[in-house]
Amino acid sequence: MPAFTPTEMMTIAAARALSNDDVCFVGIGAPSAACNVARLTHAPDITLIYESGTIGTAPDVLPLSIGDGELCETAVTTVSVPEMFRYWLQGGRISIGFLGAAQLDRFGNINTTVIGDYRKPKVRLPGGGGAPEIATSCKEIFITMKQTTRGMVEKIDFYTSFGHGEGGDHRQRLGIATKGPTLLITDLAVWRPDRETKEFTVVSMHPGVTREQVQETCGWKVRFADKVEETPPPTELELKTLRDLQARTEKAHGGKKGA
Amino acid sequence: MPAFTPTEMMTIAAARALSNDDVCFVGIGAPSAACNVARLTHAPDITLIYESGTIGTAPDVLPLSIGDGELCETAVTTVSVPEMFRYWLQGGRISIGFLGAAQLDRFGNINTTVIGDYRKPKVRLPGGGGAPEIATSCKEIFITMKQTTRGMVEKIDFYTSFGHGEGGDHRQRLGIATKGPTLLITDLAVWRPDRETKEFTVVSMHPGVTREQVQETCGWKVRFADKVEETPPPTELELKTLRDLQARTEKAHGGKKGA
Amino acid sequence: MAKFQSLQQAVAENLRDGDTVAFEGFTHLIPHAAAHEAIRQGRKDLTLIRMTPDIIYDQMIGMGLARKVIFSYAGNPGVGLLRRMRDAIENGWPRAIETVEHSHAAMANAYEAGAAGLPCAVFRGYLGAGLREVNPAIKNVTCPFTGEVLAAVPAHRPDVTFIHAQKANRRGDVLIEGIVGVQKEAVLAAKRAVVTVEEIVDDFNDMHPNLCILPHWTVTAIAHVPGGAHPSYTHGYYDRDNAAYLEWDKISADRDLFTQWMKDNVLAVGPEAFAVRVQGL
Amino acid sequence: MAKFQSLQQAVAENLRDGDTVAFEGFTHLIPHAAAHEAIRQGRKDLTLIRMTPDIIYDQMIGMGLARKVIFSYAGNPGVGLLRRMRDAIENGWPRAIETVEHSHAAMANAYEAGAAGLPCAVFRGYLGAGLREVNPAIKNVTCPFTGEVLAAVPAHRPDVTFIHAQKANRRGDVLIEGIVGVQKEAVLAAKRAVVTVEEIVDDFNDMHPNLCILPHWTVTAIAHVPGGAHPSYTHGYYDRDNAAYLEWDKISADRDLFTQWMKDNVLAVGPEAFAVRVQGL
Repeated sequence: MPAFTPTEMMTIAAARALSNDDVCFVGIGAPSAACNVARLTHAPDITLIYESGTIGTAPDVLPLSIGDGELCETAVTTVSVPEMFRYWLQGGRISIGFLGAAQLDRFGNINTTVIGDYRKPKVRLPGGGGAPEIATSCKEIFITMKQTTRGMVEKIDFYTSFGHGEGGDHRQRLGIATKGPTLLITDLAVWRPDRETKEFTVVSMHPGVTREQVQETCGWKVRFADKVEETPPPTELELKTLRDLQARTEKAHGGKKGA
Repeated sequence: MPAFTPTEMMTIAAARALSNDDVCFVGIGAPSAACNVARLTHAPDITLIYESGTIGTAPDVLPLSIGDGELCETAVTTVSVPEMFRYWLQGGRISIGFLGAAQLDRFGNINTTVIGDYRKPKVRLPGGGGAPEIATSCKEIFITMKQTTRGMVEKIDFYTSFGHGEGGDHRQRLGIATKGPTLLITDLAVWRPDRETKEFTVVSMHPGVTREQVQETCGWKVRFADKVEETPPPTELELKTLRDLQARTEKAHGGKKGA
Repeated sequence: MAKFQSLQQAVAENLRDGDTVAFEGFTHLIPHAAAHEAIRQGRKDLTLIRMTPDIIYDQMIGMGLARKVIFSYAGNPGVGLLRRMRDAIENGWPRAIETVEHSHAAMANAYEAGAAGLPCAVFRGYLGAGLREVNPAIKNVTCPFTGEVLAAVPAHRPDVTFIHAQKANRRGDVLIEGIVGVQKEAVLAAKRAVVTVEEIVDDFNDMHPNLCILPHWTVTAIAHVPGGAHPSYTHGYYDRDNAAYLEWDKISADRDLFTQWMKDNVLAVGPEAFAVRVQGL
Repeated sequence: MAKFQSLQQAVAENLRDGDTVAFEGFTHLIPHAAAHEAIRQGRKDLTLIRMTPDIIYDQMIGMGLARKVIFSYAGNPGVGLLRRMRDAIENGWPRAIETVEHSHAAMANAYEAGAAGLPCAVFRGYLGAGLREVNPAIKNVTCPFTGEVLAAVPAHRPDVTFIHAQKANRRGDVLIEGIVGVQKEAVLAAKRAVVTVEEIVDDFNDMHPNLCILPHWTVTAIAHVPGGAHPSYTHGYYDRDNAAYLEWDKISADRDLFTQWMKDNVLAVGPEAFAVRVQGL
C-alpha cells in the first residue's frame, strides 16, 4: 500500500461516502477536496453546488473561495444567491450538506462563530455563513475535520449550526424534519451517530491508528462501536487523483499576481 | 383639423397623459395602444412593462396578448413572472398602471370578474389577472374605456380592483399608500377625481361632444368641473402614428396561419 | 433524474386521476401537446392550477377532466372569454367545476413559495379587493417588525407540472428562453415534472452562465414534441398562431362544434400532429 | 435615471455620514474602488451591510468609518479571519463597532424582501441556531394555513448600495454576468444605487433576453472604473488576485503596517490605480 498522510486518508474516506446521485452543498476546504475527489473517481455525475449560486459545477482545480470564477464557468447554471437559498437549499433539493468545523461536540453541533462569550469573545471567528440553514435543510449532513482537543470539545461555545442538540430526538422536538449529521470523518477515524443517543461513535479507524490516539485528540470520552473496522487505505487511483488535484490547485492559485 | 373617430380621440388623449420619465405597467387593448402612441410621439424614452416579464419593451406592432414574442425581442430585459410581481410591481417601481374596465363606478373601482352574483354569475368574465395589485402598487392609475351605461355604472357587481372605494380617504383607511385612479379617459371626455370626494369629474370634453352625450352614456349622474375645457383634437402626427401602428398590427396579426 | 420517454408514456406514468396538476406557460410555451395527451388518456377529477387558463384548460374542462380550477385570469388572450369554462361555471356542462380565484400576484407568489419549500406565500396584496370575501384561501400575516398586515396564500404544490421548453440536452437538463413566465417555479414546486421540448441537443456548453436552466435531477420525464406549444409559440422556433386563437372563439361557442373539433383534432391524432401545425409559422 | 459621473462625484453625492450602506459582491465583482473612494472621502458612522464582509469592510472598519456592521460571514475568503474587524470587536480599535449577525439565508432573504418592497423576509431558518438568542432582529411568523413557525427578519433597505458590474450602455442600463450574487436585490432594495463598470458600450442589442440587467431608471450613478473590483475579479475581464488576499492577512495583522498600507495604496491614489492593478490578471 502507498504511503499517505492522515489528511489524505481523511479526504479520501470522505470522498468515498459520496455517490453519483448525490446533490451536494459544498463548503470550502476539506469538504471541497473530498467532493471533487469523489467526482473525479467513483462519482462522475455527482452534482456539486456552492452557495455562490453555481449548480452542477466541475472545477479543474479546487476553488480558493466559494465564488471562484471556474465554479461558474464549469457549472450547469449559475443562479442568484437569494434563489440559491430559497429554491435550492430551503426547497429541499440538496441531499448532502458537507461542513467543516472549528469546534464540534459529540452530537454534531458546530461552532464557527466565537471562542469564549459571544458579547466578549476571546476569538471572533468568521461566523456561520450558510451553515445554520444548511444544517437543517439538507437531507443529511457530513462533517469533516482534523482531530484536536481544541476542536472536538465537551461543550461548544456557540451553536452556530444545530446537529443533534442534546442528542436523542432533539431535532424532531424542534420540528426539524431532516436527518442532520449522519457521518463524521476525521484524520483518524470514521464516526457515525448512535441510533438512539445520536452520539458520534467510532465505526472505523484509519490504518495504523490506535484507540488511544483517537481519544488523546478528542475532548470528550470517545465511544467506540462494538465492532470497529479498519478504514481501507487509499488506492493508488484515489491518492493520485487527490495529489494531482492539489498540484493543479497549487499551480493555479500560486500563479498570477496583480501589478 | 383632420377627421377622427371618438376611439382615436380617446387613445390619443390617453397617450398625451404619459411622459418620457414614466414607467408604465400596460394592460392589453386601449391602454397598450395609448402607451405605444406616446412612445412613438412625445415620449420616446417611456418605459413600458407588460406583466409577462418584459421590461422596457418597444414593439413595432401592438401585441395581441401580454406575452407576444415581440415584447420580449424588443425589451431591455425579460424577467420571470414572480420577479415581475415581487421586485417591479410590489417593489413600487411602476409610476403608472394603465387599466381598462368592463364595469367602472364613479370612484374608479373596477369590475372585470363577474356580471351578477359571484357564485351564480349571469356572465363569468375573465377575472382580475394582475389588476388587484396593479391598482394598489402603482404610484397612480389611469383608466381608459368607451362610455356605455352598461360599463359606467352606479354600482359595480364585484370589486375586482380597488379605486377610491366609497370615495374620500377610503384608500388611506385601508392602509393603501398609493394615489389610485387619477385619470379617466373615455371616447367622449377626460375625467379627474374631485380632490375631496374622489368622484370622477369631467374636466375636458372631446371636440363636438355635448354634456348630454356624456350623461346619456354614463350610468351615474355626471359631475362636471366648474370650467370644462375642450380636448385639443388629434394632430396630424398623432393620428398618423396611431393609424400606422394599427395598420402594421392588422397586417402582422392577420398574417401567418398554422397548417 | 430525467427519463426520455414518448409523451404517451410520460403522461401515463406521471398524471393520475384526482391529481393536482399545473400545465404552465405564460402566453409563450404553453404545453398544448401535453394537455391533448392528457385528454386522450381521459384523466378524471383533476384540480387544474394555472395563472392564465386559456385554450388548453377550456378544452380539458369542456372534455370533463376537471373537478376544480385554481386560476387568476380565465380568458382567450387578446380575443375574449373562455366559453367552455363559462359553460361549466354557469351551466355545469359537461360537469360542474369548483373554482378558486386569485390575483396574478398571488398565483405567482404561490408558485414561488412552492419552489422555495415554504407552506405559504406572503405578499402585499388584495387590498380592497373583492376576492378576499369569496376566496377563503386568502388570509393574513402581520409583520412582527412594522405591524403591517400582509396577504398570505397557500403555496402551490402540484402533484405534477407540465411545461414546454426549447431544448433539452442528452443528460436531461432543460433550457427555457424568452418569456420564461412561472415555469421554473412551477417545476420546482411540483412533486413530478414533465417537459416537452422542441429539440434535444448534445450539451449546453458555451451557453451564457445565467440562463434559465432546469438541471436533469429536477425533471421527471422529457418528451421530444416539435411544435408542442401550438397554437402558442416557442421563442426561436415558431410564431404564435393568432388565427387559431380567433377560431377557438367560434369553435368553443357551440357544444357540438366543440365536441366534433376535439374528436377530429385531439382524440383522433397524436403528438406528431403538432410538428405539422407549426409549418409556416 | 442613471447619471454618468466620476467615482469621486458619485460617492460625494450619494454617500453621507450615518448612512446605511451596502457594498455588495459575492466573492466576484466586489466594489473595491468604490469602497476606497468612500475611505478617501472620510465618511463617518456608517452602518455597513454585507453578507460576506471581507477585505473592503476590514479596511473601512480599520479606518474608523463604521459604527455598525450587519453581516453573515466575516472572513478573508479562502485565507482566514478579518483582523481589523476582529480588532474592532475584541479591542475597540480604532473605535468600537456594533455587530448584527445573521445567516446567509437570512441576509439573502432580507435583500430579496427589500427589493420586493416588503417590510420583512419570511423563511425557514435558524432552527436550533444560537444566533436566535443573540440577535433580537430575528423573530417569528406563523403560517396561517399549517401553523408552522417560520423565521422573520427585517428587510434590508440601504440608503445606498454600491456594486461593480461588467458593462453599462450609453443609456445607463447595467449588465451583471457570472456569479451575480445578491447585487440585483441589493440595488433594488436601496434608495440610491451607484455602479462602477469595467466598460461602457453603445447598446445591449443582440444580448440574450434573460440576462441580469438593471434598467437605467433603477441606477442613480455610473462610474467607469476599469479594474474596480481588484483584488476580486470580473468575469470576462480579469481573474482574482489570490496573492493579494494572502498578503492582506499579513498587512491586516499589524495596526501600523495596516495604517501605512492604507496611506500608500488608498489615501495617496485614485480610482485610476485599479486599471494598473489588474494588468496581467
